[in-house]
Amino acid sequence: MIENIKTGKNGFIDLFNKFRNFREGTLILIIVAVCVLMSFLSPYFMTWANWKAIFLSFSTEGIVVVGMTVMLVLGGIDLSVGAVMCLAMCIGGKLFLLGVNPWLASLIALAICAGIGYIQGLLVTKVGLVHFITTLAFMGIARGACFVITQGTPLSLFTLPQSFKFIGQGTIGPLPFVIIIFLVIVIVSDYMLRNSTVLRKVFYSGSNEKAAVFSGIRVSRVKIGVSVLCCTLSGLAGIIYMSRFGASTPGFGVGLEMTAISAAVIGGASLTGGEGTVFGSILGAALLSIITSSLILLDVSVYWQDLIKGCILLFAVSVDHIQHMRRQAG
Amino acid sequence: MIENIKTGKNGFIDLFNKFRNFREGTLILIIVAVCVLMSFLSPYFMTWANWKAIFLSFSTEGIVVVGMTVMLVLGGIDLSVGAVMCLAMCIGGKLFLLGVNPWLASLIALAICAGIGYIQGLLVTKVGLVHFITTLAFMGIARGACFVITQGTPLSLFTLPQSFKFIGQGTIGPLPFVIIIFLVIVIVSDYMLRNSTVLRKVFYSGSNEKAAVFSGIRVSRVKIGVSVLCCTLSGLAGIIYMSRFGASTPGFGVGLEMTAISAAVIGGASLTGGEGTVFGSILGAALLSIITSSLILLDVSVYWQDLIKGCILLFAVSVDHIQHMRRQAG
Amino acid sequence: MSDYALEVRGIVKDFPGTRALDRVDLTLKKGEILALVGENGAGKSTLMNVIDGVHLPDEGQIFIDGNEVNIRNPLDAQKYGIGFVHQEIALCQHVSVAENVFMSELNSTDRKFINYRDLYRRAKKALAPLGDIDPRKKVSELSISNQQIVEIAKALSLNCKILILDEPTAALTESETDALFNIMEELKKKGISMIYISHRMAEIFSQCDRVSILRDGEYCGSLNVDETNSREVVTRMVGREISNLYPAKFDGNCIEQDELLRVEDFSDSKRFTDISFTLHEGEILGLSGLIGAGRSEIVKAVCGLFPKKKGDVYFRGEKLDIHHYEDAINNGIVYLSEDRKVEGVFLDMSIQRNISVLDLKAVSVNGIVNINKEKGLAEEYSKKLNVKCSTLSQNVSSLSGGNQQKVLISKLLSIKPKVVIMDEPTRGIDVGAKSEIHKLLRNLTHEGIGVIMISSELPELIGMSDRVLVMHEGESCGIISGDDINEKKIIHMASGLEKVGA
Amino acid sequence: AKEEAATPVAVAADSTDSPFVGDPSETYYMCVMVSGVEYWFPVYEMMKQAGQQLGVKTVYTGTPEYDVNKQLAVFEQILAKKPAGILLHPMNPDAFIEPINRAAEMGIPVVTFAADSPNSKRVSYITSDNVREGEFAADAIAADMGEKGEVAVLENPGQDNHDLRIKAFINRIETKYPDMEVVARAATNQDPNKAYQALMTIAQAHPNLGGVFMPEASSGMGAAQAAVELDTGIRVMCCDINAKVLDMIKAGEFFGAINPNQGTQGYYGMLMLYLAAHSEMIDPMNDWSQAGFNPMGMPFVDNGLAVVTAENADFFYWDKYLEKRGTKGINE
Ligand SMILES: Nc1ncnc2c1ncn2[C@@H]1O[C@H](COP(=O)(O)OP(=O)(O)OP(=O)(O)O)[C@@H](O)[C@H]1O
Ligand SMILES: Nc1ncnc2c1ncn2[C@@H]1O[C@H](COP(=O)(O)OP(=O)(O)OP(=O)(O)O)[C@@H](O)[C@H]1O
Ligand SMILES: [Mg+2]
Ligand SMILES: [Mg+2]
Repeated sequence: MIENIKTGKNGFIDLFNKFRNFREGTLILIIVAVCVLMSFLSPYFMTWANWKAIFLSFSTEGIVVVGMTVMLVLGGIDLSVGAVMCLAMCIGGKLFLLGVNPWLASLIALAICAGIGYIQGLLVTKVGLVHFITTLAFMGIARGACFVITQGTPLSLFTLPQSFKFIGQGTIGPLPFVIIIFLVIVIVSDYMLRNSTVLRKVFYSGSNEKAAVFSGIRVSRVKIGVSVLCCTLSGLAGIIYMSRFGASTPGFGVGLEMTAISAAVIGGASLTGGEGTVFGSILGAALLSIITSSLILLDVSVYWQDLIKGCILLFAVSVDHIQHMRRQAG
Repeated sequence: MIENIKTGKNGFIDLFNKFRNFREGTLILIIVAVCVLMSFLSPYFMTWANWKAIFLSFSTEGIVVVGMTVMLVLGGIDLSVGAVMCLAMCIGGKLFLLGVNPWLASLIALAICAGIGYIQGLLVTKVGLVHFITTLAFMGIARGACFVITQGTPLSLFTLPQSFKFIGQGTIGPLPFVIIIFLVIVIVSDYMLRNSTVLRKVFYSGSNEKAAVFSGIRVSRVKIGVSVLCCTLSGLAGIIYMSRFGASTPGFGVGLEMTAISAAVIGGASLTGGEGTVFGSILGAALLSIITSSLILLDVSVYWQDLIKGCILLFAVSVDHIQHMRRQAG
Repeated sequence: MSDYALEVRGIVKDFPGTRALDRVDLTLKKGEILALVGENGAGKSTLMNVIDGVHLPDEGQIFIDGNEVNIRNPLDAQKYGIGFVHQEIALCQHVSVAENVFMSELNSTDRKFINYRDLYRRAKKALAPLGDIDPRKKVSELSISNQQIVEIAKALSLNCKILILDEPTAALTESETDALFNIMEELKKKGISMIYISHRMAEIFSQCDRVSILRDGEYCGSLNVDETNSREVVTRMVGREISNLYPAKFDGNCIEQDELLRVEDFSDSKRFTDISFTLHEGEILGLSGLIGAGRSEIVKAVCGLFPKKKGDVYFRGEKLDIHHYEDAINNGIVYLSEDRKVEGVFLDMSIQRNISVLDLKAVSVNGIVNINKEKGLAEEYSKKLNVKCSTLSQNVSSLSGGNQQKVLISKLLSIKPKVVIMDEPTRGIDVGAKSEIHKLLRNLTHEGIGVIMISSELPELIGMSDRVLVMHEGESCGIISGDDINEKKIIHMASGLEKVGA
Repeated sequence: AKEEAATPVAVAADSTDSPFVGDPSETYYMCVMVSGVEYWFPVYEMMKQAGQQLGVKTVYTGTPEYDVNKQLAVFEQILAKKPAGILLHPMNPDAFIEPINRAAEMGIPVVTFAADSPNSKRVSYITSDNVREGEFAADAIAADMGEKGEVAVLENPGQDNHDLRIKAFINRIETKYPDMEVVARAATNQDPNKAYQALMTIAQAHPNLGGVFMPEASSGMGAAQAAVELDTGIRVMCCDINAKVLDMIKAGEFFGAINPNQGTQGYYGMLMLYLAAHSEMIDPMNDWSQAGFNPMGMPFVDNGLAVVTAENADFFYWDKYLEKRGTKGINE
């Protein structure tokens, strides 16, 4: 236990100096702090099983968070992620039950999601609607479609082939395959969002749309592209869930949009566009998951959980923000 | 029936010319159009009873929408309205069961809501957190408090005195008292938001904070004031529900924030601040309610309702937006 | 009771990376117009922001009528009778012109409700001397020049004792500028003291009594206008001699050069009709006209930034179909907007990202932006226009107005364009840098590049252009060259009284 | 449990300490979603009692959200604590197959209640028959309406047991009562206000609506309020109960409710968990030892249900019940 403290403390200080002047630094420190604290409060917290549970609980949603982050950087917002995710799940499941090969079914589902994104993009760029309303409407449309497809009752995909179930349930060594997919997507997209020429245009468009136009950036294309990306990633998450749960539940993913947006905003994304990193958003998602499961691990009375969670969240973001301001001041 | 068409048509044309160049005009026309259509499709639609139902269904939420509108004009957002509304309901109910006079109990509940608004305001202005995160945290805190207070089971306030029940259930002449409260609040607040020197500052701060500061406006005060207003109105709605349903349900008003924001945005409010009118937002709320009850009235399958609702919404806002652009162009 | 309306002593203001103000003293006599000059980034705006309570100084004192005052925010400043026309237009775009003009008053009034009819009436009156603007209009519907007028009227509405004007004429046309000067005369007669910031020496010597000079955040003395000349002032503020001569024009007849760009009968619905002109290699073509002549619109249309009904563009004789600005850029045609803040800079992004944006491919290696390349590019051009900044990774929002303009010009030149179209290129740029840019433009033409220049500053236009296309209400009044290029003729044509070679 | 299982007789013979007294270190978890909802409380109350009687520890846990994902995470965390057994309400049947099976392999028995995961290796499933609940409601309303007239339903589409109840109700009306018709269906998703609006509207389209049924109590409150204001004698009936519903039932403003007798779910659930965890106690005449399944073979238990009316309403108040029992509910 004593050693535990030591390593904890040391690691803490090291990290602190290391991350002082780097946007996500504080968030990481906060998460580390929570973990250190928890490892004292509960012997189960630092177990591999627990961490696997935590990771599993946000890895698939994490894929949605990635899409949402790009959307927020653009200065848009996507309220339809949860519904679109569920739609992919339902279309894929339904097609499979109709005898379509599950892989093909999934591709079709993804294509449809991409299509939805494309239509959203057109409505935003050509008609000129705001993202909020457009995606709000599609939230209803997609969700409705789920109920129509499933007739309101979950489709049981018990007969899914093992090969397909592997996506959601398989493990490579100790690691669940889901987590691997998640990590790959996060690392790639984080790098791309920071460095790729194409995604850089998202920052310009989000920072000052008019100036972007006056710099020869085809903002409409960028917008359409981001909508497609966001919806496709949501669809992918849906497919993964379908494989993991072996079921298509029409009510699945309700409220996911809020979770995703919150994660991104906690991670430093701005609702007015131009700011945000995938890494930060994922840290935000992680923080939320860790808090939730910590409270459960401590057997905190269910009545108090929401309340305490809210307070911790408030504390965390305040610290992060104040640190951020300090950094900027120099 | 034939006459029905005539008056319908005429009214339509008259309105059309009348409202051509006035922001809420198109929205009104759309609503009228829906109503005309419905009056053909269902003989029950144009009945007083049905309209009473529709009004009742959105009048109390409408009070929350008012607060949300002001918040959006300021360029902020309040995700805690639903939870705060529920909190007022629970605090009021609990105090009453503890023997406090219901009127006093309500006042205390309102005071607490105002207090929450004040704290939110401080966090936004002094610490510098964004509204989104602050109110998100309070959404959890307030909701948690509801569960702690009620221990998770709805409080039955069956013994509320008639005088108090009157707020939510009484009628004056043919009009339910709720609707009267609602209309008063809407008319007053709409007028104030357009003309009062105090509330105009909300527009200035929301449109260009820098310009407002340069003009000597104490933006922090404005922000705090708006947060207090928004939370207090939510609280008021909670008290009204408490009186109407004679119960305090800890899970009440979940997702209300989205409904309120949607209504406001449909009504022309902008998430980036500086734009929006109470009247428009209420029209937005009305449109949503009318669509919902129309679909029920037409016995549309529950599975199709969301889908159709989404499409209608999309169509409506597109028409509205295109008209709006036309107006600005010419 | 001192005879100074305003006095500041030892003001120090530090920003991360820069000391903007270093123990600055400044005195403003009652009823005088004091010119404040200095290079871009010298600290003029910062000093004014300190006086107005927008920034709090790190050290130093402020005296008004001899008494030390503590100004913590603009509201305090107002109470002390200070009015401020900001360099960067700061208006509420969604709100009516009238409310913008009287915002401060509406803020401090005890009246519960706004009487709009009265407000509009008074706004109309307040705006009348400066220009004809409908007080009911939303600010977002106004052109920048009109927005600048609103900004000025707003400050005047305070009927203050001390009025600060930070480059008010940068976005104004001749006529509007004159209107402003008349008003300043009036105010002066009323004993109101003014601080007037400008980079235009002519204005300073015609309007001001004294001139105080800032260099690199340090105060280096004041001169009485009638005891000095622009040469001395400029030398003091730049620290070296500046030849305010314009570079030599194209020798010989540029029309004989190969045609670079040909625009044939461009028309849109209302802003311009049947405009045709050709631009030759090595030529600087001036575009002149009164505000609203549609100069910006026509060149925007050429670049695919403004819708057109009909008209063709030929580059080196072959037809281009330009649907997006992207197409124009790919053909080496670039445009500098007149609206720096809205159509120009990405305020919350770094300098180097602002410069590299036009052609990201150039700084990318197979789809990934190469930070070093990007930095290199930015360094090269920010040096060329010597942008005053602490690092290239600082946000453009932290640059002075003029330096932001320089960043934009760097951005244009960074892609080695063939046709450069500049709308008010030297707006807000100091004398030294201005002549630098003039030389730069001329040097570009020596490399066979063609330049189209729009400027509301006639002397500049006349000094630089080989030929001038004069427009009146969207129609061309012909092209003049050689000795025809003079104020009288241009103004004559611009007001639609004369057409040439039509 | 293996080597003990080898000598079951010995255990039985040693009567000084009965096998029905467990080890205080044994912990049994109850795992639900939307854990703040009162439906679970009576379940846990009885689970706790059974646990105390058996001398073992019980813990109430779950996720506040309505989210499979989160509930799965909670389940995993419970497993991490190596409990003696888990009483589970799986939000989604198939999502829990793999985790439940894993628990089985770890020797942790799982009993499902109120909702099942049929394809998993859970040792047993206890519930009140959702279908019967729907049919009971149909019969009760029909009887009171003289087996003729119009009725409506308010749904919470997407939640399994709720959908079952609705389907059963509609089916019963259509098959058993030719003179009755389900004239309207609306989704109210457990929102009293939506239910209020829905019934108000339905009542316009169907002026002589005789009754309305909904599968949960939240909508019940709203619908009943609407019925009261409409005052056209609409019979409001729902499944599950809460204080407000009970008060209205007593006041005759609410036709009736079906209560799925949760308490027994908890009690028998706990007993079955205990037996499954101490399977050495049981040695039925079958191939369990060879096939390796748990000899505590009780695949399905129907714990019955109760129809709540003005007469018996008083017995269903949670707070009075707690008072009577003098416990701290789920907080212990
Ligand atoms: N917010 C800020 N953060 C960091 N540096 C700043 C900030 N504002 C101004 N500066 C720096 O302070 C110095 C003075 O800026 P200022 O705007 O006062 O110059 P100026 O004299 O007004 O120039 P111009 O004539 O171009 O307007 C500049 O070097 C600028 O980069
Ligand atoms: N965003 C706008 N909305 C409405 N009118 C505009 C807008 N921008 C410019 N105008 C008007 O269009 C006309 C042409 O615009 P502009 O003033 O830019 O012409 P210009 O000849 O380029 O003059 P300037 O010297 O200002 O560039 C003017 O009457 C101007 O007021
Ligand atoms: Mg300046
Ligand atoms: Mg122009």
